[in-house]
Amino acid sequence: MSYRSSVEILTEWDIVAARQLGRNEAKEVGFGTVDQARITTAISELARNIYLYAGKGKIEIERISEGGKFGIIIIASDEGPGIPDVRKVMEDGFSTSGGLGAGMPGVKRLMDDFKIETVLGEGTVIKATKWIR
Amino acid sequence: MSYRSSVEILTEWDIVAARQLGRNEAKEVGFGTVDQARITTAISELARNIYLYAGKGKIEIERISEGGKFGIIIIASDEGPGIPDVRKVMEDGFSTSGGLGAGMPGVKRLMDDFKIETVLGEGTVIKATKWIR
Amino acid sequence: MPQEIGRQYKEILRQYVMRQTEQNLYAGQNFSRQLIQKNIAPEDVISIHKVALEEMYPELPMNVWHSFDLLIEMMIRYGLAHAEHQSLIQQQEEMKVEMDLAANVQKTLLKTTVPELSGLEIGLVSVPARKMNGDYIYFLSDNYHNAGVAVADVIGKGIPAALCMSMIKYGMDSLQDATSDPKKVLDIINRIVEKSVNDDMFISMFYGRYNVENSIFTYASAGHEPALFFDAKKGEFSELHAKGLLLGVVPNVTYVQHEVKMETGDFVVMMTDGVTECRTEDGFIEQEIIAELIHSLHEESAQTIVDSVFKELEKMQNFELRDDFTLVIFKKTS
Amino acid sequence: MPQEIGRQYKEILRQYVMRQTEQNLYAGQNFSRQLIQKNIAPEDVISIHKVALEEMYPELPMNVWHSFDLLIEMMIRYGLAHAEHQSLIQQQEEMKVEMDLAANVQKTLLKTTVPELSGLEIGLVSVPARKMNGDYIYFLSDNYHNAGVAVADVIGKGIPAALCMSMIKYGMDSLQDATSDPKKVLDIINRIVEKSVNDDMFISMFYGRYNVENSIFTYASAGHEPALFFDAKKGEFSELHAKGLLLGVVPNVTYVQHEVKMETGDFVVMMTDGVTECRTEDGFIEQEIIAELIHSLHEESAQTIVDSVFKELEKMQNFELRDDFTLVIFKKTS
Ligand SMILES: [Mn+2]
Ligand SMILES: [Mn+2]
Ligand SMILES: [Mn+2]
Ligand SMILES: [Mn+2]
Repeated sequence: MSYRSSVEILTEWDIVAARQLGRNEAKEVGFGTVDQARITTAISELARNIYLYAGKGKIEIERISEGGKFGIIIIASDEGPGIPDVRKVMEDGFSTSGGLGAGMPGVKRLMDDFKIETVLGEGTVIKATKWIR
Repeated sequence: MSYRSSVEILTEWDIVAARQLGRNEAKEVGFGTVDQARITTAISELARNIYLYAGKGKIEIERISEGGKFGIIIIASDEGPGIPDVRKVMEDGFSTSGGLGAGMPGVKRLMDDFKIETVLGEGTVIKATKWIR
Repeated sequence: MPQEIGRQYKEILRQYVMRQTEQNLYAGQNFSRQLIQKNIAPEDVISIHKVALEEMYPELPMNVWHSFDLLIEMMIRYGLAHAEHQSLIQQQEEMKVEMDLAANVQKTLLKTTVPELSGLEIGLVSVPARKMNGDYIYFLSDNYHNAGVAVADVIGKGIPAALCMSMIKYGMDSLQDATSDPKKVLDIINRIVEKSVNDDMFISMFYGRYNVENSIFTYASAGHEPALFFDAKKGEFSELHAKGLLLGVVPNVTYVQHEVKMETGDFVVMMTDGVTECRTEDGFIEQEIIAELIHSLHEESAQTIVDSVFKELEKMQNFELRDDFTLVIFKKTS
Repeated sequence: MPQEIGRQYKEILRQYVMRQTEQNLYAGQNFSRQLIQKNIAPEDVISIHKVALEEMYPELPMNVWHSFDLLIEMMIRYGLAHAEHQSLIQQQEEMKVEMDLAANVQKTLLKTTVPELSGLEIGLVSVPARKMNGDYIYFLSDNYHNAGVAVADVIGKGIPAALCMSMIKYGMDSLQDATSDPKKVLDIINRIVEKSVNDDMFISMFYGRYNVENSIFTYASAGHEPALFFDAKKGEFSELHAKGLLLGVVPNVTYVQHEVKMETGDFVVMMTDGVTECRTEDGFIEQEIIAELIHSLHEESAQTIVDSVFKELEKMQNFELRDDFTLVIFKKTS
């Protein structure tokens, strides 16, 4: 099984802890400075979402490799209310993001692959993957 | 009358000369480094347009002041074919600019004020003004 | 550039240069968020950085400062693209408001009432891929013996399709008779479409009519997706084939109609190609999967079937509809 | 990041640090153009800069390199906005194609033929502020005695307005009679609009009919901009007032009609509020200026007058139309 580490998100400080974990992992896996910053930003967004909308949850980081390629998966999970309209959340809400490129579309852009699973009343699991180029 | 200096645009090298003139003037009038670079970029675009579409023309730089404010006017004039549809040229052609923000809308953004006068078969005069903030 | 920003950034920079912690980077990124919101261009950020660094380390060689001047020059066009983005966002916002309004106008213009006949259940779901729907459903009914439904799809999506749809509506309005034969309906609409639509616009339409007295479903098609017939006794699907030219190609077409006798529990599934051409990353969702899905739901009400099928297919496609999605079920309940 | 880019940038940087010429800055900015086209994010530019500087001046203190790491962090969100911009541009492009197509569909749907009657000149200009026109012109004519024109304006612009217009067209199509009284025309259209349009959509319409036999221009208005009547003998304008409720407010309205006798050289100017509410940075363009402008052109052909007025007003507004602009002139030539 692949190496996995995690941070519980309860307070805003945990966002920083999750970022730290993600940056360290990204560095060790071999990502360059800019990609480390991108992965960290994606974690920031996901952790912030948990903190704001689900109250609590966790960020896990998994190192992955496949056919000589190395990468990282961020898994953000919570037992919050779930997302009623996924299509809407994945739409670029340009005006709501105010050009910050934030939210789920932002995470999708920062990473290579993005999957979302959500059940109303049960929670949400988001998996975002990035490979070293 | 206010101080005015000019550069003829005939070859691509004249674009550099026009930029140089604009940057020097902007510096002397008191613009900061970033605004100097913006004014120079606006001149670049205007001179390039003359070079590409009118064949020849000139860029003049005029220093201006009004009620204690100081600024600069770029005057780009040519005796080219004129612009048949000004509305179209002033529209943001996002896809044609390829996100470079180039063309006349780009010049308008870089400067504070922008005026265009054009007569088919006679030529075009563009005046773009910027004030020190 | 307000001096306050420079002062704040210098403090963040001072902290970070002293201690390279995640918390200081987090502070930096949060600050950059504010800068974007305040419309500070990226070239300004470089300039702020340069000034802060100059104040902290005035002794650094001239070359370093020159290098920053080039970096500012490099950023100017990024700044322009950024400014362009701001105005594009505004345009996008205006467009969104306009499209919402247009979608509303479309809904009012194209509204149709689902007939209520005893012995017949009707289920309907029609979801546009974008704001405006290029699929169109129109019901005709005498509220007693006959229920007719037109399921149409403009080849194309969005606004142009929506404009075309408004034309079909006026054609259908002029019919006002639920007993009209399907072939005749297609005939009339074809003539209207041919007359007023661009040559490059085509519309496919399926027209079906159910008569509760003799339990016969009569149908004709103008180049439309075949309907599915579910035989409850056999527990099997068959396709309701019908040949016919798309609407608007030539002025005079004679459409042919077919009929099928329905027993209790049988139902007809009419749809647009947005249903049959659902696709995931791995390719099209196979027809059989859709048929199996409907099969597994066949004891449910007509509306439950269509709703469940939509939800399932939406999920399979990762919530990205590539085409307008319309599904209508006529189910004989007694 | 291709190494080639780093190598090229390092060369530009080396040149510039050596000699701070405009030509080197120009080279830098042209290079930044290429970077944007290659989808290089702004944070990548900082990183490229840092790497080049490190190679050139490895002896610089650690603090300088740390400072660049913070700068990269600061740029990440600018990079995100930049990436968002790229996809927004693509959406914008798709939207543009769609709008062009929609505008074309609209043109075909709403096409109308300018009547040709001896003794009457008709001039028409109708320019949408955006792609889709929310102003609508429809001519009715028996090509012998009567020429009728409906000038309508949906309160609102763009796509929702365009959808509404399609409805008016079907209403007008159902008339098919150029001898109909203006008040009756408004009556009929009002009923159609009231029935099928959202409560928050209103349409103003002016209907005028000219009879070449008796030279009488008869008109009625549903909350529309008054027309201008030019008396050639006196060389004076007067307004053709007509009261009447906007279309679509209540189902039954009785409109009133008025008439005016025309002499050779007289003309009627019908318009939408896009003409009368032209505005520059300094405020509205005064009515008198428009009247004077038309006056100065009164000896020209009807088409020349409307074209010239449009060009002049477009220029006064710095080529930014705020509303759809429609101007129709009926001029008695003999
Ligand atoms: Mn379609
Ligand atoms: Mn379709
Ligand atoms: Mn309007
Ligand atoms: Mn108007």
